[in-house]
Amino acid sequence: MKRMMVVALVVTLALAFVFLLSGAMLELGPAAIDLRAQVSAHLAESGVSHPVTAVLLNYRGYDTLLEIAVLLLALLAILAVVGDAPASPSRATHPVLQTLGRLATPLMVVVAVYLLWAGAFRPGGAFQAGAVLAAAAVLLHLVGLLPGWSTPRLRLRIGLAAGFALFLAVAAALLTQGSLLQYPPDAAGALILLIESGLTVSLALILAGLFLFLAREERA
Amino acid sequence: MPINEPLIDPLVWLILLPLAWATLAFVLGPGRGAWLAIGGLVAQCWLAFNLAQKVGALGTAQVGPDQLVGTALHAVGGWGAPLGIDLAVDGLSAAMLLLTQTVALPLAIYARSYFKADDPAGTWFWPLTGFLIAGLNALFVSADLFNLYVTLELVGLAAVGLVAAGGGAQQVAAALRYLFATLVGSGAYLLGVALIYGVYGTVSIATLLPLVTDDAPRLVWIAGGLMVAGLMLKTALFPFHFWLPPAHGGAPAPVSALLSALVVKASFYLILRLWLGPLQPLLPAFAWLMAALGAAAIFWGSWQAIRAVKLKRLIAYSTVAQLGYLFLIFPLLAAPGALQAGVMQVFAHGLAKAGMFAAAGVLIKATGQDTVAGLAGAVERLPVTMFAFALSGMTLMGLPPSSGFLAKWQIIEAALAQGHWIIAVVVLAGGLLAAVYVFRVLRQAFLLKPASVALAPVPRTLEWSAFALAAASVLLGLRGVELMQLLGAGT
Amino acid sequence: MTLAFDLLLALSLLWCGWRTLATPRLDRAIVLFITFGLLMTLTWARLSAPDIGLAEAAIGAGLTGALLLDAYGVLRRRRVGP
Amino acid sequence: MTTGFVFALAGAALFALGVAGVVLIGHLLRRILAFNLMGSGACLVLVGLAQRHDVADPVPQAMVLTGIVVAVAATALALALVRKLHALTGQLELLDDADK
Repeated sequence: MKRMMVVALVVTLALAFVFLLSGAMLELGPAAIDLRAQVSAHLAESGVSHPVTAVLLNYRGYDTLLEIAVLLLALLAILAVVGDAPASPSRATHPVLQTLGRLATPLMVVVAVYLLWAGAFRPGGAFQAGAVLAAAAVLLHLVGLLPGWSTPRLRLRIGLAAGFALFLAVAAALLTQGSLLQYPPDAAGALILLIESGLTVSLALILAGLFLFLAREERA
Repeated sequence: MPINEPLIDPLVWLILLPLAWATLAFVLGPGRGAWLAIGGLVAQCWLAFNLAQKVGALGTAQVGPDQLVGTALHAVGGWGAPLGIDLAVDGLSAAMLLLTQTVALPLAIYARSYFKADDPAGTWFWPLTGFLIAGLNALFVSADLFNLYVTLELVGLAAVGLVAAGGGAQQVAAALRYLFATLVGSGAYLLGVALIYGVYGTVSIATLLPLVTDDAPRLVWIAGGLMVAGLMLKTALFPFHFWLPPAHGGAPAPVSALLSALVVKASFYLILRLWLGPLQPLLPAFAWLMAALGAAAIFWGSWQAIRAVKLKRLIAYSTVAQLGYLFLIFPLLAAPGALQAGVMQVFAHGLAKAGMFAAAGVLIKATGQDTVAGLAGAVERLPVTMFAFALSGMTLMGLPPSSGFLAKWQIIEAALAQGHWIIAVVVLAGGLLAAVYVFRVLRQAFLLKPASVALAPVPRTLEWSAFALAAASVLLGLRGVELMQLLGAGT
Repeated sequence: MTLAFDLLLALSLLWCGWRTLATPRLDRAIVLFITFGLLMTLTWARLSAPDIGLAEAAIGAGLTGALLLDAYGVLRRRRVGP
Repeated sequence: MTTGFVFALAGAALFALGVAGVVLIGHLLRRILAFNLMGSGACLVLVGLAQRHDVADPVPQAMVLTGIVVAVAATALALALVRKLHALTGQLELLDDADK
């Protein structure tokens, strides 16, 4: 009975909220500031020609820096939670699946490299490339070709942290230009590609790690 | 206005340094990085003092609605708002940065002795703490609503990871409760930011300031409500406090201390920042609601602390109560002195609660149990620790000359000056209730006969770092003027 | 015409979200959630945001879906016993 | 009614659905799903409302990319905690915590 009352109350509140919010949205005029004009006005100095990449890695690159920190941190928190369990062995699956996995992996690596390279001038970039690489790793794990990961050794830890460390180092080094992450316009393109390449590797490892560190948890 | 050479700008390095040592500590491996962290924190303390001096010397560090943002600016990427992200430091942020570094350093020294080499809770403590402190520092200096969302997530996930690390079932359950609370809180904040961007086309605080007026569209009111409600959930303001006692009471002592002293203050700071900044024309309508919830928090938290069986649960409920005082200042903010009182309370509670949790950690390590009853006669065998506990308690009760006294006295003064005697009554009653739960512990430790169980030996470092924090909370009461000046009092 | 498609897509999103929470079986809920992620990808394409669409497909639907299915598998195996 | 607007409205409804789910549902895995719906709703509002005149705006799009990555990080951490809780206690719901 009490439960029903709570459900009814929450549902009523949620509906009221949606109506209120929708009503308020409908009476909205044009925005006071239009950032689109500014984004395109400075696109030539940003080092890339795709506006989303320019926002992500140049204009608001600081957000992205902290976001990679969030991702690395989440992986750390998972390691702290899961503790010291041994890695799970990879389970053998059907040979056809394994062959498919072997064939798909190089294809996915090619796609990832394309996405990374394309990010400068069209949709794509480090996140999408890293995610595709991570998906390849998860696939290899699922068909039994890649075991789950146990407590990361030094090499893996370096790989996980390298992208973020590189980004941080570039951001700090650019203080010489006047402020944090202030790319000199003529070097911006190269620096962004450098950061994105580092990020692709580390993002792939971190995203795969989110899966592979969990996969080991007492499955044996 | 930029006040520093960019290369040595303390404002930027307060963010970069902890990120760097956190990453390095992770690469070094499980359980490593303690000295790295302590070294980094020493440098950060120096940077924070340096920054506070510079901000204070600027003289324009007045915290008023018009000058809130823009005392010391750093345009990340060189773009400047609204295209880029601005970092800004005024007296309020400088004070929060100072508190964060000065609480974190003794706690780091404490934690180094607290976690034994094979303690699973300590495996990734150092990198997690580094990211936590970087998140806090980034939050205190950010002048961009979306960037603040990212820093909130950084702080929230780091805190959850620290609570859960290596723990048993209760700790994991507490961490989950905390995780859902913090995620819903930041989700509501994010929706608020989305609406603000929809209405104005910018998320920069400085750009928003002149745009938001009393006749703002209804959507802005909803956005403000969502952001503040989400942050209230993260600050554990009554009745959103349900997640705090298990999380703060169940985590290892150094983690509890960090969470109670700093993490809940971060979301309170952000409410204050919005209240004094872009949402200023809207929020005063809710000032008395905030104060009423604050008063309820004081009574409910204190009552639960008086009834608590476990020692750390008692201290965690005391945090719920002490956070209530912070919300009493909202109806008073129109007059000078109220903001100063609130920040003084943030400092008083931050230092005292860090000291108290640290002392509790020593007591639990020594007696092997986390109950108030188990402290019988503890003063004979752990005098320094019990003295630290008593000093912290003094600040929480608000006895002179502690900083807690100064804070509560200032709240009462501001309340009476505006004729709101009811707030003064709440503050006085809260002090009496705090006295009840503090003396409950002290009576056990000072008056009862010691139990005949043997005490485990405890490293001296633990006792003395707890003592340093507790003593600082009292001594700050004597040096409160400098802090007030930093906040622009009397200008 | 496009408005009709948008409305249909929006309603499918809501229906899929609702079923994710309300359907009694957990495995169905997870499959519905992955479907929801794919519908989101379509939505981002409609909002001329192909970058988000790519990320949503790979991360939102793909990785999150894999994580959820893996967790579901482990929980079920534990309940049934080894 | 523009495309941006339709999805902004849908986002608002999804957000409310997600919050109601997190509040009402006890099963932890389901709660994680509800949290994800909530996050998707907020992202839709961010992009949809900014593009209510159907002109693409790269700034909120970049913000949503950040939001998606944060959401997956939080989801993975939540799943790790749920699995740990289940391994330790066999529970998939949070019981009332007691001060014992």
